Amino acid sequence: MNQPLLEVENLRFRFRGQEQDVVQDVSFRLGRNETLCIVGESGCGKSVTALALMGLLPQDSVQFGAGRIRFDGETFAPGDHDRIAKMRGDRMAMIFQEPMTSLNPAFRIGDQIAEAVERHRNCGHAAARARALEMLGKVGIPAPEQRFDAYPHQLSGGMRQRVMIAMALANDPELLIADEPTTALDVTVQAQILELIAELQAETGMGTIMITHDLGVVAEIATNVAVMYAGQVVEYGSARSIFENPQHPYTIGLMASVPSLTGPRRRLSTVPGVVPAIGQMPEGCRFSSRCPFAAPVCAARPDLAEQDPGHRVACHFAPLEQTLERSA
Amino acid sequence: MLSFVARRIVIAIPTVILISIFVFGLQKLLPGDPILAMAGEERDPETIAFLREKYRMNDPVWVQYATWIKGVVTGNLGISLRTNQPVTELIAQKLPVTIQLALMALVFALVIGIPAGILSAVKKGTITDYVANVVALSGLSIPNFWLGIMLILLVAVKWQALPASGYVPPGEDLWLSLKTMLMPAFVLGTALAATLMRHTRSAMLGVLKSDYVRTARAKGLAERRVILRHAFRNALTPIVTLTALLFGELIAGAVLTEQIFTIPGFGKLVVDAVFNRDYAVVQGIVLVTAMGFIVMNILADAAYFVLNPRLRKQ
Amino acid sequence: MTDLILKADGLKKHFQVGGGFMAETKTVRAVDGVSIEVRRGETFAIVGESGCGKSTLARLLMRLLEPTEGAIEFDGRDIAGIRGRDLRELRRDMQFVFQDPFSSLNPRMSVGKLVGEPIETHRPELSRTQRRQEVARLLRTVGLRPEHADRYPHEFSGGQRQRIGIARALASNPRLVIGDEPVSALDVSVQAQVVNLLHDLKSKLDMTLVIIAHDLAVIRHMSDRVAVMYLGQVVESGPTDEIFAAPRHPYTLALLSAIPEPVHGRERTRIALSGETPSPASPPSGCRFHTRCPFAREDCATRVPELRVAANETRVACHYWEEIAATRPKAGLTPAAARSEGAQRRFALYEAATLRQTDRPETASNAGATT
Amino acid sequence: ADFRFALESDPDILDPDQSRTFVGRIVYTALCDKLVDITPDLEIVPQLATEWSWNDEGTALTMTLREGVTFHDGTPFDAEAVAANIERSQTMEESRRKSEVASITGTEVLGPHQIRIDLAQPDATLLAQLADRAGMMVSPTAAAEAGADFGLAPVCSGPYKFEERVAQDKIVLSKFAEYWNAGEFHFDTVTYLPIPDSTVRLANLQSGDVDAINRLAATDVAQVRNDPSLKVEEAVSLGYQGITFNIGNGERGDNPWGNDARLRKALELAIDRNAINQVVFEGTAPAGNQAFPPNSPWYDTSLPVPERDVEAAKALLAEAGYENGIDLEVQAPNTPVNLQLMQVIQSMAAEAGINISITSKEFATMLSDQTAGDFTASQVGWSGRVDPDGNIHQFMTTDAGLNDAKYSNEEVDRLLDEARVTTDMAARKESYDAAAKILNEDKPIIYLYHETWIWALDDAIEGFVPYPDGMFRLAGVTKSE
Amino acid sequence: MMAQPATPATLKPQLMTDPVLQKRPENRVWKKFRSHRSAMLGGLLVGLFVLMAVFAPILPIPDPTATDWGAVRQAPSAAHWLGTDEIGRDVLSRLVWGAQASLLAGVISVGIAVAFGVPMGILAGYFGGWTDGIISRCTEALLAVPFLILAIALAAFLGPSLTNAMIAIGLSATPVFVRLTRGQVISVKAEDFVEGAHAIGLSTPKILSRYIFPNILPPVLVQATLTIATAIIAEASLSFLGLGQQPPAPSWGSMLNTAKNFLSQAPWMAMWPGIAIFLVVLGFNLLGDGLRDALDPREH
Ligand SMILES: Nc1ncnc2c1ncn2[C@@H]1O[C@H](COP(=O)(O)OP(=O)(O)OP(=O)(O)O)[C@@H](O)[C@H]1O
Ligand SMILES: Nc1ncnc2c1ncn2[C@@H]1O[C@H](COP(=O)(O)OP(=O)(O)OP(=O)(O)O)[C@@H](O)[C@H]1O
Ligand SMILES: [Mg+2]
Ligand SMILES: [Mg+2]
Ligand code: NI
Repeated sequence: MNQPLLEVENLRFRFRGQEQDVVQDVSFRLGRNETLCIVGESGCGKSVTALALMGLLPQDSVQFGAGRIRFDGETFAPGDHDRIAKMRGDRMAMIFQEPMTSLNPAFRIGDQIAEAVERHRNCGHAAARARALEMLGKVGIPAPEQRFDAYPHQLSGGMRQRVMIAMALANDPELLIADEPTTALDVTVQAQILELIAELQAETGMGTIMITHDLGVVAEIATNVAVMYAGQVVEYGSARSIFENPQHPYTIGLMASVPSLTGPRRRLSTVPGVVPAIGQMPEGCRFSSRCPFAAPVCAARPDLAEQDPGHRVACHFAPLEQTLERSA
Repeated sequence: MLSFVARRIVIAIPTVILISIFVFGLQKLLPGDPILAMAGEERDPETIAFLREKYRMNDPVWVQYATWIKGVVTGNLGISLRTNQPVTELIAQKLPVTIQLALMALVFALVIGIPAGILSAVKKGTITDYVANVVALSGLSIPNFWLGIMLILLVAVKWQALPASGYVPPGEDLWLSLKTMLMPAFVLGTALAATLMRHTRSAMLGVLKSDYVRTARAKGLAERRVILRHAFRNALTPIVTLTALLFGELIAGAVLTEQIFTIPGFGKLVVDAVFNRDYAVVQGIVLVTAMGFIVMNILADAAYFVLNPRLRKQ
Repeated sequence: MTDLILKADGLKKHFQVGGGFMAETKTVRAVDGVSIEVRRGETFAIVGESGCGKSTLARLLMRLLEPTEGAIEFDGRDIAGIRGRDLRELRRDMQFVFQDPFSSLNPRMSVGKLVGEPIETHRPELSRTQRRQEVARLLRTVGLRPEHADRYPHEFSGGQRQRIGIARALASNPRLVIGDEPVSALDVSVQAQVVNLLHDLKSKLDMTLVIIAHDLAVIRHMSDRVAVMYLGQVVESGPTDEIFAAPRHPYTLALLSAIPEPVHGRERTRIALSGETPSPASPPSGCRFHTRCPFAREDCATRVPELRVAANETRVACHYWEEIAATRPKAGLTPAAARSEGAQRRFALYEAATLRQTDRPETASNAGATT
Repeated sequence: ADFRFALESDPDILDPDQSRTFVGRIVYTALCDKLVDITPDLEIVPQLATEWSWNDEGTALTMTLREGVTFHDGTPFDAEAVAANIERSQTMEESRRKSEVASITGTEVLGPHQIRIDLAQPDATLLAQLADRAGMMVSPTAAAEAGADFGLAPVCSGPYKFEERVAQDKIVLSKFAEYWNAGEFHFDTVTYLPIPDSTVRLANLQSGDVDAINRLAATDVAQVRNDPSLKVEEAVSLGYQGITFNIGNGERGDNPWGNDARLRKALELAIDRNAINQVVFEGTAPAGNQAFPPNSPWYDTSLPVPERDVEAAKALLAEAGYENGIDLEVQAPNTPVNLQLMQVIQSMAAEAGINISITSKEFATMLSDQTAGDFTASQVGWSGRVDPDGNIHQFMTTDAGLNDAKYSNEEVDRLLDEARVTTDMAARKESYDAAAKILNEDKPIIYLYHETWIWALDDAIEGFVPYPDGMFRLAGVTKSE
Repeated sequence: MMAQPATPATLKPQLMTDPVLQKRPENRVWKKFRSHRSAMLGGLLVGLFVLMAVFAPILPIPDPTATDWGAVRQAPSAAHWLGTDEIGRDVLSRLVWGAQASLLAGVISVGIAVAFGVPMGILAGYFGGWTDGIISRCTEALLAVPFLILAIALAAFLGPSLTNAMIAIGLSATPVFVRLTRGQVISVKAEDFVEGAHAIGLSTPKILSRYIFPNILPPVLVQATLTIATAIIAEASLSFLGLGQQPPAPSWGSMLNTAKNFLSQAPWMAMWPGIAIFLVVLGFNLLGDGLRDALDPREH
């Protein structure tokens, strides 16, 4: 398939009252049946990017810049919430980070799923219910008939996350955005959920954007990876090339921070410092305030330039080892 | 369920006893002698002595209390010093009146307070929000009597649209009964609506920030449905608790409203009884009010359980 | 004096839940007969599935909860039943780091007050100025700056908040610190900072650490010995290296096999667990894991396995671990595929550069925090 | 047709022998006939007794009773019934009428419709008492049956019989067809509605919910007069309003105000009664300085209402040793009108150097404080009685029941006692005038004004005659459609 | 970035360079409060009335008790801006002088209710069990007793004065605060940071005062600002029972109460005190909202 499912070009926006963009010129593309993983430090703008795609940012407190979203051939302005809302829950769906609080505690889970079906399929209540039951079965909830009438508090975290997935996938969306769907869960449950998403993806051919900070998860499921730092995509490429040939100092720092399960135990290397607040971001390369290789040239913003085919990096020094050794 | 109610009632017994002792004691401390008020203009000493004896005013307080309690247990609350009517009869007469007033007022309070609260929460910081707040607060600071008399002068006297005051039992003429009660209920309701509105607003503000509201939006639901079904449903729990708390204000407000609109309800009964030092009546009313509080609390708890599935059986 | 600093014996905590409007009360057996021993100066880890009772156990050890049954000895002294002043005294020697850096700090207190509070309580002899100096020293110790004392928790990032929590725990000069998932809420780069910090503090201040986590890589990195819990009970315990190299209990096996590794394209054999964790209110009979165990046999449903010695210091609560180990290829982890050669050089450069940078402690956290 | 009449408060028990409220008496005018009645000029006229005569000593009153009268329960009205009624008033333990009929020593039934009432000594007030609650005849059968609970369902012989009562809501009476004078009463039912707030009471009249209201506020008179659909009727009351001083009631009686009549006089001189009438009562409440209103035959014209004289008041204060002013605490009932009145007086007195502080008290507290002597001065009133004795004897004689000032003067005692037993009108007037002069000097009370009963009626109501006793008599009242 | 107030740069040079330190905690609350538009409006309103109450004696207005028989119940005019009352006193000057009694009645009685109710609620909510039982039962008892009885009894025992009226009003408003606080404490005490305080070994009084109290404040603040209205109006009914401001001293409540009888002849008598009460209540509510936001370090 030539035409990608989703193309995001230069998405940028800021919250009202702030002097700098929270998300700056974010671009990526996603094909059907592909999984794009977005990684990056906490607060770097992963979730707001996802929310912007879904048109779920509070309309009155966000200012959108230029930029375009093209979904299945149709082009949208990012602030066009009304048009996006028409597809929300139907053609694009989202799973949130917090399974514990994302379900309405006052309603039965089955009804919460059926509600979404009824809304978008113009079908009767009975049909919606049947679809909800089917979805509950699909996401591996045992005895869905019984669980249909359960309230969220009666389910464990893993089950709740499955309900969220069932709800998101009930209308066979073409695009699924999953915002850290397994962070709150332990490894065994996490494994189950990832497998489930992969299965469903294989079945329907939807495109998936997965936000996570667990590089292990990324390695397992990603087709492409976008590494974000402070609202910018600093590195973008296929999962393979990102893991085998990371270029950006931040990506390297991130990967180096992961404790290893094998080999000798060494002191973990870190990315020193913290992300500056919006409004205090350095001009140019936003990572420069923490980058061990920062140089005066970093005051100019580096392009997200293609390093290898399909692998783009926003760093003046890429490839790092060659540039540094040359200058040394 | 039954055991729950039973338990609540057992807890309620000491409360009622405490309240009755408290009120009994308090009455004894009140200035003013009921017998003197009863003796009439001539104040014949013989009559006074007789009445004191008849109403056992010469017994020690605790004996009086014991006598009273004995009566209560057998369903006898004594007789009114003023009209000789049995207190139970008076209460049976007045209670439905005040209940009707309170219920209708509650309807007004809910119908005004909750939508206003929702609206101002949803439109926080906008003109709508300010207007809703100003209206609510004026409802709170306009005294009942002023609003009441103004309404009477306008609606009853000028437009002749509703009766000026009084009471018609619903059994007699339901439509007229509702019509007569409309103004008082509105007056009583507005003050409550203000409180309700402010609390609804803050509950809604909290709920609107929650994750599940975002989920509802992500499902592509219409905004109306998101707010009314998903958000409001969850804000309801604190509102219900508050409504139970408002019961006290309702009773206090009913006293004033009944005075203005000359409604022969509990409030008027208690005011007259207090001013006449008609202790048996006061005591009876307090007893019933206390039970009212307890019932309200039980109802609120029950509603709480109904509204909040988390508290139901696992 | 023994070399044991903390010892729990047959610890149980049962919660009564329900009993509301229509429900009858039920007993949740959150911790159901746990015995552990923590040695002076070591790092002891507790792992297990969500809801298996790790936090409850930690709270019991801290005496934030009173045990239903069982004994706890701290430094040879029984602390299971102490209350009031004795309990407050105990808090000086034993401290706690909470899982959630967002909810465990009072949002209305400044960092200075938060950190100063334990000093005020346990070292009342210090004057105001001395206290302020002490707060400054602690903040510096955890990589924050003294000026941060005037700010409020919400103005810090998760990692910084976790540091505040740690500074607070260190303020009374404790000998034992219990961390309830102290790094789970953090992203990897911040997690690394905190893990390093704890490690440094431990050696510098001569402390014992008890760490709860569900990230096994972190556990492996930090701990000397580990206990694996399932449904309120310890199913396996022993030296960390030994357990990671040769897991014996089927649950440990499943756990280790589920770890996703940050290496692309690796094929693995996962031991998938079916079904849900049973409710601790009605745990399965016999071996509690039998409902989900891929190796379960009939008598597992009836016979309760004892925690028995498997090798050296390792203990396992499974009837059939020997057979399972025999039939399975060693579940140890194979080394990862190598990064490209250029990437390896980049990593080396990066490490060298950051090491230079962290030599200057001031810069560790200099940039302004998010607000 | 139904006649709806709004009262200012709910009557107490509806038993003529037990009741004590003013509004209760209004209900009785329709419910219970009395032996005798009064005219608007306070003449005693027949009601159930058609004729009466005194013996020469004035110790026996022989009455001829109306024939063909029955009580609402069918019990015939006769001499036996009168005897039973007098006995009930005298002996029932709950009776509040004892002092009113205390002079009666016995009765003698002379025939089915003739009875003699015997007295130990002459009692000039007796007939007037029989024109009020003491003379109301209740059915002896019903009374015997109900005992003290008679008031829950009273049975009398008036033009209307008791139908139902909802406490604080309404009292409904319906026409008694066998009434001896039924033709004069034109309504099928009469409903009394207690509406305490005067504005609301008026609003009910304006909206047509009631036909007439009692006690229109003076400030509303002008408005009602301007309303073509309403009308106002007035009558100066028999009672008075004033400020009573604690002369000798307990410790607090021993104070400058209680001890020195000059101070009390000074206060009186500082007050401008006519201004009060204008400011507070819109000219409806005539000024007064005696127990009887100036239009009463008992009023002593030689003691006219004094003019305000601040200088004289100051002089009197100085004479009493308070040239720099003096404080006075006055308690007043907590009604708006009373407080308004007291504030006006407060401001008047201030000009003379009398610094009044007002304590408003609710009625029951005030009553007991007053009885107990826990006051310096008290703003009180009296609704008034037909016989002059009722306005003065029980307030001014030593040990009298309502003498809260504990004022005591042998000469006054003698004069007032004498007036009681004198049947000669001129001789009585002499006694009262003499007493009035002494009281004017001693001033245990400063009489201020006489209230006027004000009724507002729907324009359709015809034939109402205002009486100074404040009752609303329904005889001859009609409603044009 | 706005220009900072000029701190001598030589004194602590590093302070100027560090953005962290440019926020002084002392003025943080005040600064946030100041930037809160509606809170400032509220503060302004309340401040205006407070000034009015304080400076009543020196304002160029007539004596509030001076009567004028010739000018009874006159409509607003040049001589009497807000008209005159039922005995010819200037309504404007009574309004100004009445501010004192009414503000005191509102603020102090709510203060009393908060001062009793909140600690009681904290104890009941925090300790539960018997403490809760006793406090809750007493609260219910107090709620069931008619306000009138309480007021008359207090009037008799404490004697008639404005202070005692405030006590009576405060006492009768207490139960609501007890309940509100109790409910709030029950949820706050389950928060992690309270457990954290235990873990540190803090004593109970410190936990109550530093951890529980500041976190239950917002709803209490809302309720308190709402109760002020009720209290101001309640003062009037008490003055009629002999408690509270005694005539001729003015208070808004008693002005309203008197005006009740002249609603059709002199509507302005009720209008002005009504407006004054509304503005004060509005002011306090806005102030309360602002204060709540300002005291919460998380709010912007
Ligand atoms: N409604 C909002 N108003 C103002 N700032 C906001 C708002 N929502 C998010 N932000 C800010 O935008 C930035 C990006 O937030 P975002 O939630 O996207 O981070 P994230 O990458 O998802 O982090 P995490 O891994 O912690 O979920 C943060 O600095 C956050 O404080
Ligand atoms: N106060 C309590 N009352 C009732 N049940 C409780 C209570 N605290 C914990 N539990 C229950 O005890 C069990 C163990 O809980 P605990 O918090 O110790 O698990 P955990 O291992 O820390 O899980 P996680 O990894 O999710 O933090 C859970 O089922 C929990 O629901
Ligand atoms: Mg996020
Ligand atoms: Mg836990
Ligand atoms: Ni900020």
